[in-house]
Amino acid sequence: MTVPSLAERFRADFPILDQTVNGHPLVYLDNAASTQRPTSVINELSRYYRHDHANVHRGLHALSTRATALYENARQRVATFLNAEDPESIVFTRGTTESINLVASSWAGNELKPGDGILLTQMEHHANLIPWQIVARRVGARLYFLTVTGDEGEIDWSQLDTIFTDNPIRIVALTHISNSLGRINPVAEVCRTAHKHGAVTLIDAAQSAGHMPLDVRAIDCDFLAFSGHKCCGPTGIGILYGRKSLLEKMEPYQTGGEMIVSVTFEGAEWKPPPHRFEAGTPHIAGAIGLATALDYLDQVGRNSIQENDHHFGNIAATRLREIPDLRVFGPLDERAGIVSFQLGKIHAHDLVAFADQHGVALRGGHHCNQPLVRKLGLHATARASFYLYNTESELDRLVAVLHSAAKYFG
Amino acid sequence: MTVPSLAERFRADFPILDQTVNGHPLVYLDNAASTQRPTSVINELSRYYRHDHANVHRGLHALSTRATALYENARQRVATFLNAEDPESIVFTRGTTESINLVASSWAGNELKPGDGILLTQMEHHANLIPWQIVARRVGARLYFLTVTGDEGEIDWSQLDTIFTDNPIRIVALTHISNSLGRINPVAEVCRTAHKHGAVTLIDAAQSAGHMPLDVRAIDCDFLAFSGHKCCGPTGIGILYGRKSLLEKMEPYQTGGEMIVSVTFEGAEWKPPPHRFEAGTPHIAGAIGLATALDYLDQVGRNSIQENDHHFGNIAATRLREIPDLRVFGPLDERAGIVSFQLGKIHAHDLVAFADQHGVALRGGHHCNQPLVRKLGLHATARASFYLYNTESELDRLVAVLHSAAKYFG
Amino acid sequence: MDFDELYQEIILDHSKRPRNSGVLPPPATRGSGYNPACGDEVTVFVLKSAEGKIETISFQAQACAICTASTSLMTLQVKGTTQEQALEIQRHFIDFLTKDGSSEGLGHLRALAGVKKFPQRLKCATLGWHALEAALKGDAG
Amino acid sequence: MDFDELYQEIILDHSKRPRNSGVLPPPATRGSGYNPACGDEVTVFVLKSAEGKIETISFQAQACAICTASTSLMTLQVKGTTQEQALEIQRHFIDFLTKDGSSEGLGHLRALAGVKKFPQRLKCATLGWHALEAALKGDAG
Ligand SMILES: Cc1ncc(COP(=O)(O)O)c(C=O)c1O
Ligand SMILES: Cc1ncc(COP(=O)(O)O)c(C=O)c1O
Repeated sequence: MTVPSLAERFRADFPILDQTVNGHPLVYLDNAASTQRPTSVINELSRYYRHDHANVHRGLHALSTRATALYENARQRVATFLNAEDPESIVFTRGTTESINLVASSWAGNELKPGDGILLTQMEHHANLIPWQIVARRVGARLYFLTVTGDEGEIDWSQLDTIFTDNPIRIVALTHISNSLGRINPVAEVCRTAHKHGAVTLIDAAQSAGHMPLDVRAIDCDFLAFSGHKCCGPTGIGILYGRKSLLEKMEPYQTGGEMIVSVTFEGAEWKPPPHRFEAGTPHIAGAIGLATALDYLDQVGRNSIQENDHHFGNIAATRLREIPDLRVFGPLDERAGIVSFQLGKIHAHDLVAFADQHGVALRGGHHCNQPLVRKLGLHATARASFYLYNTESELDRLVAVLHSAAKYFG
Repeated sequence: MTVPSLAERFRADFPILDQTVNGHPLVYLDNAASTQRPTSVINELSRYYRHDHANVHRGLHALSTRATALYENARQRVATFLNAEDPESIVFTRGTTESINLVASSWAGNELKPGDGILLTQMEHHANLIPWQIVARRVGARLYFLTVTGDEGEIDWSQLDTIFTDNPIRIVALTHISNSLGRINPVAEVCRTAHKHGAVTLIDAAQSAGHMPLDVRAIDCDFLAFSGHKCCGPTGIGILYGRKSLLEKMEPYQTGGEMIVSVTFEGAEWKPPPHRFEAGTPHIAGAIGLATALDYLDQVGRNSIQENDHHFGNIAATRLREIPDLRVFGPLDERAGIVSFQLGKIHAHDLVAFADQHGVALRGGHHCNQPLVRKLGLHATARASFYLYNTESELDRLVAVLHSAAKYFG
Repeated sequence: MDFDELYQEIILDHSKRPRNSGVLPPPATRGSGYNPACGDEVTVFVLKSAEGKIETISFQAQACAICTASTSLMTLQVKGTTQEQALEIQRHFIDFLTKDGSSEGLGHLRALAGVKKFPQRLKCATLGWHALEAALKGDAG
Repeated sequence: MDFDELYQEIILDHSKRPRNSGVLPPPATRGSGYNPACGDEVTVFVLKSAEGKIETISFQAQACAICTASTSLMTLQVKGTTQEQALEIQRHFIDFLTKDGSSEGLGHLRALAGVKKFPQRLKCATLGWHALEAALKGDAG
């Protein structure tokens, strides 16, 4: 329980945290929606634009050569971060959402046949649900769901093997960490089972990439997606990791400059991955800023961040449960630093507005998990999510504000 | 000829220009690939990340409310910049390439029937060529091309009406300013003719948005696309303007969070435009930085930038033609600030490398206009492109370096 | 404090004890409003008299305090009016919140003035009113 | 000056007057290399003797000086060697440029050492060599 506080050492790196909101020092507990950025990332963006910017790839002059090297080194940095074998398995996208859309369109859209199965869980973010609904309708495939039960949001993984045996599942796509339940899924085991049955796997790592060590070879997934803005990086940049043998067989997603070998007025021939999937001028500054963010995460230590997350997630869940009439969702232990809850009959909107009035930033709503929240019999929940810079006294302020809210609206 | 130099007043706003390359002061003449950013844009990005960042739309706390207001104000700013009636006709994308892919997929992919015609010119950038090749193949539509003739790259606009009369053209997509020829196309007239025949129009404004006043109501186009990085803005952000009545009928492009009204495990219902087309967390900082860039352009004055471009384009073309054995492409006058050329038998690669050695940044290659460059009987050309911060003495240095190159490789 | 201006006594009261809460069976007409940002949902039921006045009105809400209170107050305000009058009140109320329009004749609805300082809550305050419009123009059901 | 190291006399010479330039008709085999970044294209033609040695070799290039000179020098270097020997020279040359490998036995090809300082020109320097490999393994045509 006495984890050395990361905040003590690293909070000062995040300038945005040093402000007051409605007369109170800001307590930022909306990290699952987007984290904040350390000074090193903000400064690297400025430095890049002040010294090195030019368009990449086609250029032979000094600035373009520098920008290209920074951009391709960022790709290598991401490969190292994920322990991918090869930078060519790293595609830059706008974010998790685009990464999953890319796979749903360029892989599933060409590979799946009528009757084929796509396996998801009931706790997927809309980004890992709607693209599959769309492609399933287009090709005549069928969606299967792993059932999530109870307020704890359990999945019975023991049925997994049978699901594969009984149904023609071709791909399983699931979240590593649930953004509403704070549950951590056994992705390596899922991939092992899936591969045993010849199915392809996609991991939505939006909530895990900035929060724990990630190793695509250990997980042995075929695709993995995450967003820069959820792991200390710039907005507008994200990653698709893809097994090279799969990427090589996939059609392009968007088309235009930079992704072709040769074009005539009649047709075109594609470059190999990853450039095949990066049509047009990419978000160069975003890729470079993301590399700086990954450096920062490794400097803090991803193991330490994970411990810190567990610590805050567990004690927050425990302390919130002690508040009368408060219902906490998600697992009892082994949770990520994400705690969703319902306080009495207070609507999440009112609760979040009240907390904001006291400087505490929470999120309220369906967290892009509408079907799951409905399943819990709710329209919305409130959510507190912690990151490496949050302190125990901030948790105290959350608890205090919830007590006040219960009184105010009670 | 005596245009008051914009560079005198504004060059100091661009910190990147103040550096030496290979021992010479940098002469940046690769603006058609990407412009540089003024300090105000770089600072606004830092300010945003240091003070206001949070995820947009769903949030009720102070930071999220601020970020949402900045993001939606940026949309309004773009609408004003384009004189669009309504911010809801403005979709944020990654850039011109994504904007055109969106229209090719969500408009043409659903609207075009086998045998329908798509009219392009032979001077389109790959971004406005390959997406149409793809969708044409998918739906059985046919591509038509307006022929580009001679080194001057002329298009015979007088045939336009006949092309529409003789062929079932449903959409015409053309560039406003050619990125290789520096030719300015009569887009308002093209839209008038197209609409007379019931066809839809798309303008690729990648090379015009940062260079002249743009008025989507005066042009009366249905779609218009441009990129932030080519008009002083951040990388990774671009715009699709769409006529609202068309956007409203279009299916989403990517799917995920933020673009749905309601989701069940089985299906989803879309939001109205523009959010229907902005799945996932957008490039918030990019949109905000773009708004700052547009403020900057209006502060400089888009009419002044246009005059400055014409001035540099015309005198550069004239002075380059005086160099023995130098072949200039594009119109003789009325040109944008883009000059492509071929010097004797010197390959563009060698020429660009030589210029870089003397601090002059040029581009060499097919400029993503491969079919056009081939039509000129070439594999590659060199290109100098000017912007508001370039000076007459930089043009002198370009001319000098070309003379030296002729000697070196001659 | 702005916040207490938003959540005035009367708002908290109506949100905890909404007036005219419940379902009306056909021939009452119904209309719904939905806020995708948070999943909130309001359904309004309207029964008109022979002279075309709103004789009975009720609503059901899965919504925040602002939305519930605004809808509850709305039912009190429009009861007994004609469709034209009700829509005029709706327009008036929305102008009051969005265009700094006068509050004259809005009665207790003035308590929602705090929303002007919380534009992100505007959707909450007007959701029930859009449901009302749908119900007035809507089918029995 | 680095630049003159890249464009050494011999490079400029071979780029302006490429050796073994031209087309060989079948039964010579051909192979092409293409650089999408700039549209450069090189085609190499190879005719082997009965003993399997490269008897005649030629090339056609639409390419920059570095590429043209590297290909021209390459034709001189591999003429008279067997396929295995030629591919060994290719490997050796690429290692020299990319892995700081030894330049022993590379003869005039050493003149391309400047490419090490201009990694963006590596593709130019090796394009013809990939075309050679394709020609050696390729069909008549
Ligand atoms: C005319 C034209 N269209 C489209 C593009 C593509 O823009 P982007 O790469 O920003 O998507 C460019 C820029 O390269 C261009 O010059
Ligand atoms: C689990 C999960 N998947 C996907 C996403 C979508 O990420 P983005 O909006 O950055 O594309 C999110 C974030 O909202 C998430 O939490």
